[in-house]
Amino acid sequence: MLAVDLPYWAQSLLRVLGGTVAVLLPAGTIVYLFLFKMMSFMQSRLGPMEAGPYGSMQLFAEVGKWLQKEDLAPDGADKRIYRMAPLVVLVSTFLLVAVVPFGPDAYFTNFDAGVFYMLAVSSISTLGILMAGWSSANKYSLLGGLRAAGQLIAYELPMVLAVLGVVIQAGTMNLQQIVVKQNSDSIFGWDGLGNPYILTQFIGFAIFMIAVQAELTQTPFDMPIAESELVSGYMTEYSGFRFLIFFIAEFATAGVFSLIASVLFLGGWGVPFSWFGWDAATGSVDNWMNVAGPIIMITKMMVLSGIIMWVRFSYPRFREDQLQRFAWKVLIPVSLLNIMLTAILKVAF
Amino acid sequence: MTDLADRQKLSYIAAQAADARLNVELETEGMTLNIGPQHPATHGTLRIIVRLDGEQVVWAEPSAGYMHRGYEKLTEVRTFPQVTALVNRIDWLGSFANEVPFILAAEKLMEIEAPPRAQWIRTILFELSRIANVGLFLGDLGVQLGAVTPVFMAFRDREHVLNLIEGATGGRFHPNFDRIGGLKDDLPAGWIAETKQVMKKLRNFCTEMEDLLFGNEIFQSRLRGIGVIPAEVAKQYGLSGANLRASGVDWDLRRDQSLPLAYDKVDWKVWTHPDGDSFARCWIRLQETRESTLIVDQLLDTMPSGPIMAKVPRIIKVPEGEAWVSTENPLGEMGYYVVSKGDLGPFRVKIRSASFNNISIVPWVLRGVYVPDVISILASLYFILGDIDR
Amino acid sequence: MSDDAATQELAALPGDALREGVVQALRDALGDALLDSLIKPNDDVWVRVRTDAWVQAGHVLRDTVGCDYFCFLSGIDWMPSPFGRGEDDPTAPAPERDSTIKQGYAGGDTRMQVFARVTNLSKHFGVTIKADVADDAPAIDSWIPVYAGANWHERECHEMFGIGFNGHPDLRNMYLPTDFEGHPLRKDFPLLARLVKPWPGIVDVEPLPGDDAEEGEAS
Amino acid sequence: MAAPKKPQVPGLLKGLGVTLNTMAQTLKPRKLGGGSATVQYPHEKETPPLRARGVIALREDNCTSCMLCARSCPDWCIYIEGHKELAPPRRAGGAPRKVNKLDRFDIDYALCMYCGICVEVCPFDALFWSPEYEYSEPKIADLLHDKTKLGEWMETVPEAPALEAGAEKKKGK
Repeated sequence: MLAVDLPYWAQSLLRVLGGTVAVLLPAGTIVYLFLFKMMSFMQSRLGPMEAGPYGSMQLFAEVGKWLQKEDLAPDGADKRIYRMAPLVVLVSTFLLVAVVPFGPDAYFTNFDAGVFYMLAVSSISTLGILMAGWSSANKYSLLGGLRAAGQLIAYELPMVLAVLGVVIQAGTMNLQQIVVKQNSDSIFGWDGLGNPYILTQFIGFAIFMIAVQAELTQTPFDMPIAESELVSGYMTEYSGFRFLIFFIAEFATAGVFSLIASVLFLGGWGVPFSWFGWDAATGSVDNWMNVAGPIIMITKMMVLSGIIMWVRFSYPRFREDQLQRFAWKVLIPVSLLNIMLTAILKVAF
Repeated sequence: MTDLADRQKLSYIAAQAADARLNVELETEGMTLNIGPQHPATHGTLRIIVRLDGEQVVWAEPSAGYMHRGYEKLTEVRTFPQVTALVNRIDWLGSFANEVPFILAAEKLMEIEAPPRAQWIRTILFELSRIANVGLFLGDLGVQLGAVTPVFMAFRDREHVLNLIEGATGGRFHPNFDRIGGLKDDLPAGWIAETKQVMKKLRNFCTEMEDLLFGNEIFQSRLRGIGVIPAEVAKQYGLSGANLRASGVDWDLRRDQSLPLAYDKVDWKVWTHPDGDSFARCWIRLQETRESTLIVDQLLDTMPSGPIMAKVPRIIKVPEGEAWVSTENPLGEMGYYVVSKGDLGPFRVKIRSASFNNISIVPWVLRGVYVPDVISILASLYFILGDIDR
Repeated sequence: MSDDAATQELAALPGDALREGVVQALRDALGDALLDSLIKPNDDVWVRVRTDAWVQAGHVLRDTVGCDYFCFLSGIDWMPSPFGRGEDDPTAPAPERDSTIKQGYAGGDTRMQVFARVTNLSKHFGVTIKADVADDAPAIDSWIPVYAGANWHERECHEMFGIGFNGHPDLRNMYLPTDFEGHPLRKDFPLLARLVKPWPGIVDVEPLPGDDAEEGEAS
Repeated sequence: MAAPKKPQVPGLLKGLGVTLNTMAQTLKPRKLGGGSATVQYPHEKETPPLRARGVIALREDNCTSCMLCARSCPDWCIYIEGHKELAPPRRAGGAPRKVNKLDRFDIDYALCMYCGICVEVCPFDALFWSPEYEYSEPKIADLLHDKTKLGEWMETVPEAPALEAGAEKKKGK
């Protein structure tokens, strides 16, 4: 359906470039806009102002600094594992972005088990974090790694269950289909807004966002990092570009999860199809949506990751046992209830 | 409130007991963790050696002395005015408050008393240093618990107080403004009006902290029922200040002794809390900061006019004798036991600093808690390294 | 809501009768182990007990007198410092220094003493209690059974004065390195910072040529 | 004033409100009473109060090298050397006076703890506090400043501020 037919190699190249941009651009924007600026404003200061206008080049300065630093590994570390760990974390991010649809034709892959794939791939980062914590030969890192493993696995579950509600309602596990469904459905016959699942699946959305917060190890769920207790936990021993990779992965994953949340709950790249008279069944979406879609997605992602960061800057952190209790005793039962409710309503209507 | 705290305490204890049982069954090996000397939670160089079973502390021992400056020895080679410049470095966040008990002890030995205006200004500056100190505590508390924003707000509003202290004394951190017999100088013009403005900002800051931290459910669940110190234990270990009052002991040296300071001229209240847990300690400090702003406001309104210096000889020789004066400093009871032999300088000064006692309870209170609680309990006990090591 | 337990009325500040009561209670319990006492009107009370009655005196203070708040414990070396303040002119002959040992309030017989302070929080008064420690082997019983908080204070006193505390579980150094030699707060321990550098206050004004009788304006 | 048992708004939302408020306050233009609490240091500077103890300035002519400051310094960081000189008499026809002339007046700011005792004891008004604070050095040894440097700082010494109402009239500096 693309306007021009590209040879396979060009498509591959485009995909790789697009994937890199889709990971790095949100990461950079989130770091600059939220970590540097919003956080500073919330703390009555201006943040970086020297590098570039309003400090906009600060990130490049930081990356340059990190690249110059020596790549250290502790003496007792399991060096091969230690060096691999950050890459594993970053790989998970890249794999995640592969299923995110940015427009009617602007996607990297489009397959039917998209939701399933996304949930499976997102837990690869747990492995990387555990590897980093274990191989660092540092007690703080070990504690951080173990905390991370426990936490990420605990919060995987409410995330899966929250997404399940969406899957039931949409009747598909294809992310592209979910987007189309949200934009072409109607709320009680009124299709002016489509049917973004944030309205019908609000509980699911809330649980998903809480789980995302935990998966990203952002405050109030940042015990694996916990700089005031564990001195950055599993990242303690890393320096130079390996630390940079962790850093990128943290914020890139925040961006990708925001993208996924906007796909699942906010209608993704689409605008309500009724506005332009598109037909979901035949897929007669105008081609310009391939350009507008990514912009819409990025906007939605910014809002969501802004909220993630806002919460991060405002809250203190939980204790490990409180966090586990919260996951198992509150989030999972609530999300199970949500699934039941969705299923009943789905059958009823 | 108490039933909530009780419930949390009980579930916490039950969880700990369950963990302990499991660990005995599994015969897990312990791990020794050095928290510090360079660690963000020790704001300074305190080292805490903890023996861990999983994340649970089996045994903990603070190891101080990384910053020992030997002030008690240094005072012996200095004259009385020189000692004043030295002692305000003990608790560097509330430095003016460190000078006052020493000066009062010397005045007691010389049997002179500062004129009323000097007493008023002393009291005001004393309370300002309390606000500067405890205000930073409130922000730092957030950092220890993982909230990054409060500390910047604390620094922002503490800056106003430091500016006031600097405006009056010339020193932001180390005023060295107190003299035997009075003060170095009177207040500069416009200071009173500015102080009133700042006190309003500080009350606003307290409200902000209440909203941002103390009302936060996560914050409460982290602190309530954690690190409970019963009153008897607190007294045995000589805990003082907010730590003691949080255990329900109604004891405040500003009220409970007669010193030539202006505390008995104002209407204020000593806050106590029955729980004795970390939350109580932090909560008391918040209330006291607000109370301090009110004290300062009242004192500014009633400031008498007159001289600020009593008649003292040009070269100060303190008569032979011994004197003990302690005051309610930001961290707790800070006292000097001054022995003079009629010389230019003191013969021996025993510095009783609050943090030394407050931290000596750490091995007792840290047993059986989790690693994150180590940090929150330490933060709530509130110590300044210079005040431990002197 | 018990959070804001209100302040009670200002408790009456202590009178000297209360302090006399303290001395009396100690005398009743200890007999002649109470060696000396001093009450400064409207100020404070000092008592000195025999070395072997130190722990017993602590119990009396805590249980009978009601001073259950432990304030501090420390030592004092009554020997005048042989070094002065380090403000001597190295070119001039060393000044004569009085080296007679003269103890402070409540007297004493030895060079070093241990003293502590405990407070009665309900009646608002404190007691300073002293005890001599022998010159040759300074040691005294530990106060930990009476006041648990004495632990760190005794460790500090041990390393700073070399006073032993019998029954203390853990007399490690608190501040100093483990293999540090000497006891810094003893008066015969020199403060090197003041000895290695000449005092800059020594008058260094060159007189006019041919005017060598001139003294500096030092006074 | 006590923390309410059941807050009307959940504390979590209130916390978000506080940070949002602060952000709005920071983004508000300076003119409207907003702005950040920080200043961009090398571009704009805060003026320290008049009494700020920034650096000690020396008026060399007033110094009689009486050594009082060097003696009262707790850190022993003032080094003075001088020599005697004949100065023209004050009144016409009088005998020439013997005055102490300063050869060296060094303050080691690496040792100085800014207590101000020297300024206070100086009987001849030769030492002053200046709020100047930008004199950091890359090497610690360079912090030993001599009398020319100390003399240059005399320009930055402000007039003593007026006193608050109710203060006793004071003579001297």
